[in-house]
Amino acid sequence: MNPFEYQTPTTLEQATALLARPGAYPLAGGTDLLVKMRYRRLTPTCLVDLKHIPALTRIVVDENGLLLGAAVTCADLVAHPDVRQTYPGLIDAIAIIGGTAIQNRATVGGNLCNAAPSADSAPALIVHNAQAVIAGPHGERTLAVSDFCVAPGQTALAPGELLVAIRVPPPPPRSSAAYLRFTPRHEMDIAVAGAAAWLTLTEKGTIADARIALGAVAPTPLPVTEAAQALIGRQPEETAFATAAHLAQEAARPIDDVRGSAAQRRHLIGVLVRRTLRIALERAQSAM
Amino acid sequence: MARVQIPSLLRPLVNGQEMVTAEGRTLGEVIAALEVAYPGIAARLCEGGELSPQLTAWIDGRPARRGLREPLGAESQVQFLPAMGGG
Amino acid sequence: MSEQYTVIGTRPPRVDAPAKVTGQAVFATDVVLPGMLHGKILRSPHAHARIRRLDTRRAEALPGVRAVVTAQDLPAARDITRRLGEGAINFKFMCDNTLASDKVLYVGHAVAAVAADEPHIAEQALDLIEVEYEPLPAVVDILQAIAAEAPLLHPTLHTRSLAGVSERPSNLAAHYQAIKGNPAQGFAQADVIVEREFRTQTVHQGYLEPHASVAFWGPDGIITIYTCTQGAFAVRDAVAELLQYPQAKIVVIPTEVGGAFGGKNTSYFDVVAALLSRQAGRPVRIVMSRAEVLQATGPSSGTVIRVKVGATCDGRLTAAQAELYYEAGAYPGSPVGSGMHVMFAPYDIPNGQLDGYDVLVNKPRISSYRAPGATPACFAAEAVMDELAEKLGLDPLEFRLRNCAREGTRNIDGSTHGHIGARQVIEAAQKHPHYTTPLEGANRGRGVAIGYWGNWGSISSCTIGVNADGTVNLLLGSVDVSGTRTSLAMQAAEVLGLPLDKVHPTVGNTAQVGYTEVSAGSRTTFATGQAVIRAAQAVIEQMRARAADLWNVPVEEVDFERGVFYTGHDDRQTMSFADLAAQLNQTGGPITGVGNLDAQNWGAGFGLHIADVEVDPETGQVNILRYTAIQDVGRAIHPTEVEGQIQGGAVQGIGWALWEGYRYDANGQMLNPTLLDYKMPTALDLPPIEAVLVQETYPHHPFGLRGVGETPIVPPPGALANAIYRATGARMSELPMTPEYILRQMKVL
Amino acid sequence: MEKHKVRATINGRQTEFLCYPHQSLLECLRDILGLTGAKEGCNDGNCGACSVLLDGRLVNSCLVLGVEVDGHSVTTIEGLADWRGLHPLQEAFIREDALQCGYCTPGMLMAAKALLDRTPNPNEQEIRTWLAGNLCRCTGYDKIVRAVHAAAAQMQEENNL
Repeated sequence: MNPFEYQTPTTLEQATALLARPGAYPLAGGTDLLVKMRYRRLTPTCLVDLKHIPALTRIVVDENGLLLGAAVTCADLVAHPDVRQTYPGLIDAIAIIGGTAIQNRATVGGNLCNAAPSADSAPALIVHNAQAVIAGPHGERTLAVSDFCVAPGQTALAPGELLVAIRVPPPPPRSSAAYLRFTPRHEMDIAVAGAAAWLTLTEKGTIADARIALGAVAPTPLPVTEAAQALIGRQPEETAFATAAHLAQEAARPIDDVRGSAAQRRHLIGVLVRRTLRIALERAQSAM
Repeated sequence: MARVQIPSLLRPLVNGQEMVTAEGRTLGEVIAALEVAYPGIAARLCEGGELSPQLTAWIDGRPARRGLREPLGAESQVQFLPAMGGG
Repeated sequence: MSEQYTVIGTRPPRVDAPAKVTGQAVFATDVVLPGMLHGKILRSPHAHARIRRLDTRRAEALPGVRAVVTAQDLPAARDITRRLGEGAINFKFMCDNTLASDKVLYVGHAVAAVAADEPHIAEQALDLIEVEYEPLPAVVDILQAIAAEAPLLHPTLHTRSLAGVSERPSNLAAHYQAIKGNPAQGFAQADVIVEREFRTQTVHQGYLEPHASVAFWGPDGIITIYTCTQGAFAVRDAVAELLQYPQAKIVVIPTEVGGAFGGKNTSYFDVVAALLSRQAGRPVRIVMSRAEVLQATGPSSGTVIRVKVGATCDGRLTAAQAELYYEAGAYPGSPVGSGMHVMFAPYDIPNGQLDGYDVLVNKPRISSYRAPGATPACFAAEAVMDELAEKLGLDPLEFRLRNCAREGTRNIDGSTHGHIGARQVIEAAQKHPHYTTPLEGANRGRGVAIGYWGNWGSISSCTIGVNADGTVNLLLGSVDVSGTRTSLAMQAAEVLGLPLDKVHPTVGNTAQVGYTEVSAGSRTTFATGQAVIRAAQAVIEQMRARAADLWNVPVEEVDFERGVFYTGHDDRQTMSFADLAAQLNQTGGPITGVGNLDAQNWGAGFGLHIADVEVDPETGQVNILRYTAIQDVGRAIHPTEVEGQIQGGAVQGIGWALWEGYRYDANGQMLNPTLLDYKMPTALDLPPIEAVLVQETYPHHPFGLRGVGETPIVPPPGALANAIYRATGARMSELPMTPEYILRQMKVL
Repeated sequence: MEKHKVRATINGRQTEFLCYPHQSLLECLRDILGLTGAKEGCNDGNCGACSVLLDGRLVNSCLVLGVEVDGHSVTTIEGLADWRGLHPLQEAFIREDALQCGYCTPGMLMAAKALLDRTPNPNEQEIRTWLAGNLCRCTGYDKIVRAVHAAAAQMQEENNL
């Protein structure tokens, strides 16, 4: 690994000032960043450790939903009883980012900022209508998580900007979500394909609202609006799910790489969308 | 006389025979005797004065360990198998 | 020797365990010498290229850099092929593989090395070495490599076989052939014939410990090397050959070995570390990264295997034929001979033909991996046997039993089986509750496969020294890669009539103990065990003489049993081992026993594995529900360690079957050189592995044991392929059987 | 580049050391502090051989910078046994023969300790899931899983006395 400078700001202002310097990179859990540096795909001259900034390590669950500091570890989020209770679809995704040791270091913010097409957190956050809270030299702004990743490894963050937190709205009644991915091994693996689904039911049990997002089948995590729209107003049953799964497959733009072929990925999207919809439905119904 | 089983790829050199006999108290002597009867055969079996490292000679059903110096009994059976290694 | 053993067959804690559970065990990467520098190796980014220019001056000028070496620093090697370690190698090729001279032949091929004060300085220095490459077309596919227009790795290398040397140079380094009976006639007699082609990928041993060496070339001319190896003498001999240096002046100290499985028979950079040390005048440590381990050490061959087998309606095999193409990597020497040997070894087949091909490709030179060459051959054979049994309407075990090899059966390759337990493992499987309990449920299937490995004997040395307190030191030439300090100390304790804790085993270095072959081929407990028995017997003989002296009786009158020396005719003439040991220094001085031998008559091993799987019909994911591995082990010296060998070997075979495989692009770049993408199984991917020991005393070892370590890696792909077929209706003909591959075979994709 | 001074509690002892920012916790433990029990197997978080506890939580020390542990506490394999003797997990690994080459063992033990600290009586699935980040190439995991079970049972028994 190439030598670099190490900074530990305690305020957002200090952090954004440091990050505005060329060659400066934010360090949260380090589980992606340090690997990239070791393989010299990244050669920062300065690492800005975010873990000393209180705003970045908070979890707040209240009537406004979930406010998740960008440097909160996956393990801390997964262990949070209120989050587990209210956002099981998010837990699905966050709990499988790496094994135990990775969970204890990796952060949800980092998973998003790494901007891998296969990032497990992204499809789940997208179907939750999550917003990214961004601080920069010119103040704070928010951006839908669905717009956060712009290309493999690239985010919408401008130089000097920093992901501070992720805001997840409170779920309306009779709603829930689920996330599933497919990996060849049972754990310690990267998604060949992933799918998140969100369902809100009417009092009568038909589908009032739906959202679907996919992972690892496009340059960025992919919301598939048409597939979700096709569910609205319908009975939540297999034919509807199959239609949505089919539309999701059509919307996917997978590639061949070492982890899977385009054909396999497209096929898996059909399977995963149907399966996540079933789980989301079961959860939403049990919330009725 | 040792009985030498001729590997299929060598048989053109010995008029297609599968089994030939040759005199010798060691593997080296048997190969030398074969060379007299079937010129060219020694060059296929040996390299640099040793049994080819790609081959293992099996004498009476067991791999030989002394190469060309391996002693043979009066009725020994000789075979040549590809060399093998363990992990 | 007594029939009832007191130590053999027990399950004591392994002697190396306390150091290993406390983090105190010293591996090569843990060795620190005063003033030690850090070495790093510059490796080729190209799969095939000519080195036009190599300039190290800028690296040498970097502050903190103490030494830089290239192929120029190695003496010219002899162009001869000799057996070294586990196989035959041409020294010129070995030299060229250590540091490339005019051409690089695979991505990761070593080109130069530096030693510096700090690892990051060494890394920076590598960047400053200027290499101008002329890229050449590369070939990584085994069949493309032997096509007429393929780029040649070695333009002067011709195909060698017993038919002579080929006219034109070729990537086909060797062709082997064996014919038994009349294959054409055998196939004509068959009622059913199955013919299939199989492909398997390059796989790695996957030991957790990357290769590491610390070398110091002292001012006295002594080269001391601490390294992780399966054989200190193999390393010493390789270094001596490459440097053309006296063997006695090279001391190789084998450290703990963090997994080897055949991959640490070969010396990769011990010489490089030594050369750097000579230049710097200080010790140099080189540790490989994981990417280097995967890309620059010897994996096991990818293969293409064509199989044809015929049988009659009553389930008798009539003929078998196979063509085996094995990757050698960049230099000749694949284990295709072993593949031919094991391919149909479990069966008695009257007619057959085997053709084996050793094929050069732009990949690292193949090294041994646990039963080298056997797993792909067994996979191909067992998938075809399963299909034949099915076509004949026979239970797969019954079919195997009907055609089972026995003592005296002649294999197709010409070898003849000695005392074997093929029948015993099949019968044990038939009776095992795993096989007698029906497997129920959708998408589930059960498969079986029988696998064989020939094992090995060879050269071993050890010394036993007796201490005044009645303890003994057992100095072993065999490196311990699998718990052999324990299994060898147990054999010494049994012979000496001592409890195990009185025997202290140590692995010796090359200056301390006699020449000993690599710990490979499942030979150590068998062969070195016999050296240990000899050494122990030599100790007893000398101690009997001392007792005879003390009692003033002829030595023939002194008996020894269960740790006690005695004469039959006087009750006072009895003395424990410890009591006599205490007298040694007063009765003529120390006693040591030496055991040196070249062990012959080793016993082969058969394993029969039963696998139950469930396959997700939508994703192709395989869940192993239950797994049983049955093996004839002769007598188990330490049954728990034997179980561990079987479980570990089976799981490596399972990894090979389902996940593992090198992936390359067309230019010869490895696409998965990390443990994220070279997928070895985790604890979560596996069920408990039940190891069943079929213990029938093997007649050619004093304690009746066979080698056990390699056989268990052989059957798993066959067993799993057959189970997946039963679960899905799709036949498997490729490894790894990834979810995607399974879906394709199921025609879901 | 300048070295940083790091103050941390290592295996219960207040410790100070100097390191470069680019040195991982694993390098600091092994090369600076002489604690070579944690091993490098992959250096990218995929094998678990470098597992240690950071403030009681399991981490891959190859993916933590030495400078990041300033003010924190680190437990390595060298800190697992105490003056009373081996930890029950260490004893169980010896008794159940849950190791062969021993290279993964320190990491495996630290992972198992983190599990039992949190889940004193895990079932087989929990053990296998928790240990999935720690590769072992020798044992097939069978005896490791048994050893963790056995240690858990022994610790439960001792707690009930």
